[in-house]
Amino acid sequence: MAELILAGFGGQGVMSMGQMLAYAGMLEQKKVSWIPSYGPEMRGGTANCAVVITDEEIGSPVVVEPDVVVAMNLPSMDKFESTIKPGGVLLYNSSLIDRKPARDDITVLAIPANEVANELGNTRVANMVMMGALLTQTGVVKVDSIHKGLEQVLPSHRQDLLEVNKQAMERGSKLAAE
Amino acid sequence: MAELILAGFGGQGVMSMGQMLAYAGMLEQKKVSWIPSYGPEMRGGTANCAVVITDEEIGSPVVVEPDVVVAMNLPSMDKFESTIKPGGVLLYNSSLIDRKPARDDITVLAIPANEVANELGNTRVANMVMMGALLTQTGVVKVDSIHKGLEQVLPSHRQDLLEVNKQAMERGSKLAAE
Amino acid sequence: MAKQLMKGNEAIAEAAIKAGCRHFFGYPITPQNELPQYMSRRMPQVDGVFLQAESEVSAINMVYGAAGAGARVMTSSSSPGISLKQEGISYLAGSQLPCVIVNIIRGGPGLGGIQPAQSDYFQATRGGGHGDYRVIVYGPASVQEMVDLTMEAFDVADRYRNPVMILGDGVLGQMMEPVEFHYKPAEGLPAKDWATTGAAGRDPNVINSLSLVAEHLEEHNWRLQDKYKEATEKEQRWELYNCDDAELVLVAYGTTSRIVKSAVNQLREQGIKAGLLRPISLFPFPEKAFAQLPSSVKNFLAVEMSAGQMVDDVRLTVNGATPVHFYGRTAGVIPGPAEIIKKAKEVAGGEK
Amino acid sequence: MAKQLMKGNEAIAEAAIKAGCRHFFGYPITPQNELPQYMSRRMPQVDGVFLQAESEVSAINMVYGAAGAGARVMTSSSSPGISLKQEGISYLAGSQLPCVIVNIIRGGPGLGGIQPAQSDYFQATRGGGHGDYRVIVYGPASVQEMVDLTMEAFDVADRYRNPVMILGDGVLGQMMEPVEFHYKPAEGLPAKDWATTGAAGRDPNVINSLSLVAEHLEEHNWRLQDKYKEATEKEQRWELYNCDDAELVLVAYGTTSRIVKSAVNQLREQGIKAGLLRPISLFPFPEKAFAQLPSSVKNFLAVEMSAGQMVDDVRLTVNGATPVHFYGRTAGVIPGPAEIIKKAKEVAGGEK
Amino acid sequence: MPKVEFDRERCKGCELCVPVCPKDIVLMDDVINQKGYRVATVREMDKCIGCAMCAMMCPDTVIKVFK
Amino acid sequence: MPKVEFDRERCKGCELCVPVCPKDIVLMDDVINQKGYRVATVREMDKCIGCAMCAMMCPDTVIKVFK
Amino acid sequence: MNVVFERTPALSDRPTHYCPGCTHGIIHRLVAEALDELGVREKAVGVAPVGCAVLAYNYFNCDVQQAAHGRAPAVATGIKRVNADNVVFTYQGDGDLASIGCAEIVHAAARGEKITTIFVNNAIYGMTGGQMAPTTLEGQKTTTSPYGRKIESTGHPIQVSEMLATLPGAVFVERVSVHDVPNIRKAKKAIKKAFEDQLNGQGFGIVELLSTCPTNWGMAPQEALEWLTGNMIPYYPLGNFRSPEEVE
Amino acid sequence: MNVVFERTPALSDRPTHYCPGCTHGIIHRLVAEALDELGVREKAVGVAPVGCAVLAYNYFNCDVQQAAHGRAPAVATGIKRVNADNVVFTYQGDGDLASIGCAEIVHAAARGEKITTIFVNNAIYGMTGGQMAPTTLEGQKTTTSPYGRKIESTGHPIQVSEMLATLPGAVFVERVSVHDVPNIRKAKKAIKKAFEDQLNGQGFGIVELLSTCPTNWGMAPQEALEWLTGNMIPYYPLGNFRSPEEVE
Ligand SMILES: Cc1ncc(C[n+]2csc(CCOP(=O)(O)OP(=O)(O)O)c2C)c(N)n1
Ligand SMILES: Cc1ncc(C[n+]2csc(CCOP(=O)(O)OP(=O)(O)O)c2C)c(N)n1
Ligand code: SF4
Ligand code: SF4
Ligand code: SF4
Ligand code: SF4
Ligand code: SF4
Ligand code: SF4
Ligand SMILES: [Mg+2]
Ligand SMILES: [Mg+2]
Repeated sequence: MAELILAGFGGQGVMSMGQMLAYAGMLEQKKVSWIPSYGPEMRGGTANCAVVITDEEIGSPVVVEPDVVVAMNLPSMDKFESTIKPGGVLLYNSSLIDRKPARDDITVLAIPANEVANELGNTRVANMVMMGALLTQTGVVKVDSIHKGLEQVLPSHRQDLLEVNKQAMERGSKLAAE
Repeated sequence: MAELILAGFGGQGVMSMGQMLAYAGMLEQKKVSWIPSYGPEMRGGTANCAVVITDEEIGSPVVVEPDVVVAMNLPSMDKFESTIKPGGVLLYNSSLIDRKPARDDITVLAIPANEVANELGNTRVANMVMMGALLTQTGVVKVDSIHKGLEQVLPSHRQDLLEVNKQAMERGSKLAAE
Repeated sequence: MAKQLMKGNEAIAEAAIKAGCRHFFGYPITPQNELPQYMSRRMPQVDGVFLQAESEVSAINMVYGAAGAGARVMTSSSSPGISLKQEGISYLAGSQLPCVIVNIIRGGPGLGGIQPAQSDYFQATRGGGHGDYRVIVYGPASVQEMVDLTMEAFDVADRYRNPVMILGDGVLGQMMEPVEFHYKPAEGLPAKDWATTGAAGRDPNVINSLSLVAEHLEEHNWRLQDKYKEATEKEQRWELYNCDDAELVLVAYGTTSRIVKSAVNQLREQGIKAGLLRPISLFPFPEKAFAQLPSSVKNFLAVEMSAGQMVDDVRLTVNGATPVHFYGRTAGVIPGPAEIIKKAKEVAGGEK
Repeated sequence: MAKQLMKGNEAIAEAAIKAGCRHFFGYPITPQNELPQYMSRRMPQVDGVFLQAESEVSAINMVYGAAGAGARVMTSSSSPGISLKQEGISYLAGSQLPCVIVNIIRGGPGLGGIQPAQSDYFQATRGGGHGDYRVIVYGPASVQEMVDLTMEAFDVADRYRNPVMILGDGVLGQMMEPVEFHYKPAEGLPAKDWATTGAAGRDPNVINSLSLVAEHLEEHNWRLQDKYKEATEKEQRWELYNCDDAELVLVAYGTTSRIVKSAVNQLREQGIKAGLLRPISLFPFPEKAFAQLPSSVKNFLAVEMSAGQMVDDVRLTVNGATPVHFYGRTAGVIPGPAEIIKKAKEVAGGEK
Repeated sequence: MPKVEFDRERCKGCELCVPVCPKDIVLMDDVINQKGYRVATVREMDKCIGCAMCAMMCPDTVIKVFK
Repeated sequence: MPKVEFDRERCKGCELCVPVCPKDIVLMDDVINQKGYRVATVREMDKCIGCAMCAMMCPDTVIKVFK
Repeated sequence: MNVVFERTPALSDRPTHYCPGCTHGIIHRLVAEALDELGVREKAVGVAPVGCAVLAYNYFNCDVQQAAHGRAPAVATGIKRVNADNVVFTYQGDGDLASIGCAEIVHAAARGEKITTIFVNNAIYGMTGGQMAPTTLEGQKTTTSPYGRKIESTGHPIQVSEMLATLPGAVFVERVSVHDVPNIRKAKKAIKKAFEDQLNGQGFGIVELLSTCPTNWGMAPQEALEWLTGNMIPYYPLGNFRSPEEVE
Repeated sequence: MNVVFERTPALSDRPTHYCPGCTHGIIHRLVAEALDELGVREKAVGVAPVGCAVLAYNYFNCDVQQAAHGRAPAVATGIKRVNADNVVFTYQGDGDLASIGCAEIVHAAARGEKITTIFVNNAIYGMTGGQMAPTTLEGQKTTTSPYGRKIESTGHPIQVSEMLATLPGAVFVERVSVHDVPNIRKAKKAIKKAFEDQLNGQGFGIVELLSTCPTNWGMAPQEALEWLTGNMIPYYPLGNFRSPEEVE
């Protein structure tokens, strides 16, 4: 069972990142759930969602103690770092976050997602850089399933974006493997 | 305990007749209740009310099996004749009702209320003619109490009607005593 | 003061005025029209405000505004109109505003009819609106009690900062009985220092039921629940009649209880040890009354002018310790003593 | 058909369309907005009608008109909006019109908050509107179940000529889960020969809830009650989980039941014989499920996202035979497994 | 010859048909119908021109007009 | 000399104050405040005429104007 | 001999429950005649209000839905959106339409909902016993304005037709009266025109009919007609406020 | 050096929750300034709507009641009828006022209720995520008119000021905009005038303010102002529709 929280500014693509993970999990015949936070915090310009991917039936889709947190910006890391299960994983976007996480009972990965994305010529794929790192670090779903999901999710007139998305994932994956 | 139903066309004064009875009962320290029928039948142009006057606490103010029925017109007699308790009393306005009541287990009084009222020069006191007859027949409240009530109820600029009302009651009383 | 002969609807109105109510917002509906009509005549005489709102929805929100401004305020309606007020009532409860709401129930559902009924019991006692709130509900059984409970309702509303409902029916609203008015203002009522009267020389007051943070809203909700517990402790009202040695206790409120009382008398004459437990407060339901009953009680019989609503509260209170039976008429039909007696005998007989 | 990942709100909308619903009338309110928004996109594609009404009051009355005209029709809202619909729902029930109403509950009372809650249980199951009527209520616990029950709701509505309500909450509305759509039209549904489609070659049809003669209205009311009895006989739905040898049965529905299931698993791991009874139909309440429980059950624990509402139905069903306990969070706070386990242990421990 | 027919049991005695008749022939009868209303009628039917003014005015479709 | 003061932590970086300045001296800073917004500022303060157009336009009462 | 006037088939032969001389009866007849003359009785679906006309379903010989108080336009919308071929009309009093149902009528008009509204303005709540309506005239005594309607505290009576005519979706708006035969004829024409516009898919149509309530005005029927002429018409001027021809 | 512009006391110093560039903030300030300039902050009671301005009670430094969606005019009526000395105003969005609260605003205006309504027309439901409002323009895409608003099925946008101006009780009706400084000044003047009329006991006053919703329009704030100018003003012409001077 994996319980993830993905968080960032609105527009950083954390919501769709979560949906892709859930979709991939579904393709792998797992039980999955995705839920956005829709409280007043949304107004602050931050957004987050929780994803559960597991073999058993899913209890609460609302994740309180995540196994994995992806933090795309500082407020997100501030908010969720302390909630991670001991032994869990924190991936953070070191392009926008300059402070180091304080926890020492979790695995921490700093991914310069925006920089990498910019290198690829498309800031919007920063989330896919994170995705690549996440998959490599946690193996929560297969890279292939995400690819299939991408093909499904991208509207036909946007299929040209497939390639850059895949590249972004690869770069992220490498960073995580380092 | 006396349970009465007073019924007639709208405008024949059965509602205020009932209220006067209740008021008089109250003056005599009895428990009293008055309730109008307010159902769709009102639309038909007929109106009726139920009055309970008793020494005990009053259960339902709605009277199903009256001791006394005053019927000021034919539809009212048609409707209520059959509901009277055996041994009860039916007073009917023989000025407007030409059929005879069918029941033989009750006391029946035919009072030509309109004729008498017309003789007194005021059709509107037909109800008080009935009232006089009712009191004499049943003694449910004292004539005096009704007088007091009348004084209270008549607006100051109508106190001149007191006399004709009293006369009407007397005439009704005499008819009942005959 | 001498007794007056008054219609229930008018008596409520006069009682409200005697209790200091100077603001009434309503909308016509049978069988409670005499209430707003009386208010429209009387309010100008006492420098009060009678306003016919454009709808029941508007009326209850005018009540909200006036209550928030610190006034003693009333609205009245009948079943369909009360349904329309549900959002507003939930807001009033949520914002902790005191007011008195009168429901002179008529037969339902839908447009139904205009004859007396008790079929809004669930709506009144469980909150027909959304959220975890309760309204304090009184079910008077005579015109005098309508007067007394209306007066009390204003005090209780102010004490708990919560809406209080007077639940009547067409019979109670339309009937005349002798009444007296004796209002003695309650003591120790909290000052309305929360009212929006203008922030002169103080911080602004806010009337509000919103709280976007669930934890804060929950705290607020538990505070409301505490009030309901306190009311359950302190505000139960009931009458016991002929219960001292009763084997069969009939439970009934309002108009029905009067008929049941007649039935109990007749049952006693026929040698059946019947009694009446008459809830006067419907929320809080008078559980304490049940605790006072003798051990001789073998059966309960709830009698209602509805298809079985209050009986749930009887069952919840008795909790299986004694059989609870039900007899009801609905949609505006008033049960007569005879049918109640018949049912009571069945119940009592069934136990032998 | 392949599985799709869908939000609960959208899944309900698609399920409705699959079940032949071509008319939707609604009004925006969080947290159910995805439902009307989905409808606004999809309805034009299937030659259906999406219409945003000027208010919830208007929406429910548009539903009335469309249902009366014979259409499969839906509306959705969340707590305050559902309160506004109460008069309309009472009319629908009174006029025996089928329709499906969705309430994605949020914290109350009043404006409250937008987080998930279950505090409209009383309103849904007892009728927040006036009169002796009931609405059939389903409480799904997953997106798939929202789909399945929505489809079933249309059939059940048509069969009983009664409104059916889907009771969800913000979690169920907002979450995505994989779903499949399999709608097989129910057989033997009565023809809608009562619908107002124009009196061509037949006597006029009238849709109506009014009956000025109490006796007629009562007859109508008993007919309604008969339908509710039939539904109580036939439409109870529930799930039993780990109940075969349970000593402690937790009772929970909807979102709460999922968390309780996790708690039950953990309790079992800790050696406590816990089970879950999950009502799926909330009205009729699944009394039959309780009859199936083993005699090993020593305690019930109702868990709700409300201050204690469904627990009344548990108490009414159990009727004192076994102790019934309660644990609730309210106003949008979702209970976690840990607190439920703690309470469960208290309850179980208290018995030793 | 034009004429009018009154469905007496429907008549509510409102008298609205009376003043509208251009021939002034509609009047209230002394007869009271079963509902208790004095009913409208026409005495001098031969004067009727079948203009249907009375019928147009009647709220209760009491009047049928022939020509 | 006229001048303006920006309450930076209130600024939401909406840029509405920028085009309204008759002196064209309001611009967006590179600095991001704690809420994550690029904030507005004035560089050539000496050009400010204290007309308060910027302040009038600001939805968030970020700007105080002195003259 | 030919029948030149008799009850039209769209009007059932049930005697109405209306008070003697109440002009609701005339208006019913005009609506029914319009339906028959257009040959649409079998396509017609009426929506009855809550008000004295609540039992209209007994009198119109076509399909009818009885709506909640004030909500007839919403109900009619539901019906029309299901079966666009139906000729859908609401029949509403002034309390029903202008007071509690204000939002529903404004929005049905704003949407240009293809329905026809028969609006019976008798300046009072008839059914509930003569309370003040939004259309009650200044100084008029009712059971909830016992001292006469005061502008200061309750405002001016609402001129519904004038207000709705500001909405482009309301393609036909006309105020008529039924206090005498010539006006009854005009009223009929307006009603028929409104239905025709519906049949042509033009938009929302409303005919406001000034009507009497002898019972609650406390007047004899004929007297009531005179009061209408002398008091209502001056404040509620008769005439067409909008018609599709003008809109186009 | 003198302060020539700063936050007025009637506006609290809490940062608002509004999106960047949302003109709700400007309108708040104008209302607060008007209250202060008239010296009535301590007599003022605001009524907050349900809509993005739901938290207005946090921003106005005066007593405030938060009302149910659309019911602010009724709530304000309740307040004003209790304390006639209070200066009572509602602050409402277009969904709140023109849709669900249509009956309440029409009747408050018709009664000539002595309150002031600040009506923020941004042609959309901001708070709930950009659904269609009664004031959404033809063709405008919203989350519930994904193919653009269609006149045929949803009617023409409602011109609220024009409609309310038909009611004599509405003594002050003006439409203004806040898309630039000159218009902001005019808007302020209108708001102040409306309050003055209330203080003079004249009747009901409403100021309709065209406003932006950059978030749900999917535009940058400046772009949104331009869209407002180019699209809203042509359909919602600015100007005074009624003022007491003219009425007298
Ligand atoms: C929700 C609701 N509120 C109030 C009523 C009571 N009511 C019935 S008819 C009516 C007013 C009728 O007046 P109007 O619409 O003018 O029709 P009229 O009787 O004058 O023809 C009212 C208020 C109701 N049935 N339902
Ligand atoms: C009874 C009810 N219905 C619906 C809602 C949901 N709701 C909240 S705000 C809103 C619309 C707000 O739009 P508008 O009034 O235009 O204000 P804006 O946010 O655009 O300023 C709605 C429908 C609610 N809270 N209560
Ligand atoms: S048809 Fe004409 S002439 Fe004949 S009675 Fe009637 S109104 Fe008079
Ligand atoms: S108008 Fe009709 S109801 Fe009236 S008196 Fe003439 S015939 Fe009779
Ligand atoms: S006060 Fe005027 S000149 Fe100075 S910065 Fe602001 S807009 Fe520019
Ligand atoms: S207008 Fe105000 S909030 Fe916007 S950028 Fe300028 S100072 Fe900042
Ligand atoms: S009460 Fe008035 S409107 Fe109603 S039927 Fe009688 S006269 Fe007509
Ligand atoms: S959603 Fe729109 S109206 Fe609401 S605060 Fe944001 S920009 Fe303003
Ligand atoms: Mg009327
Ligand atoms: Mg808006």
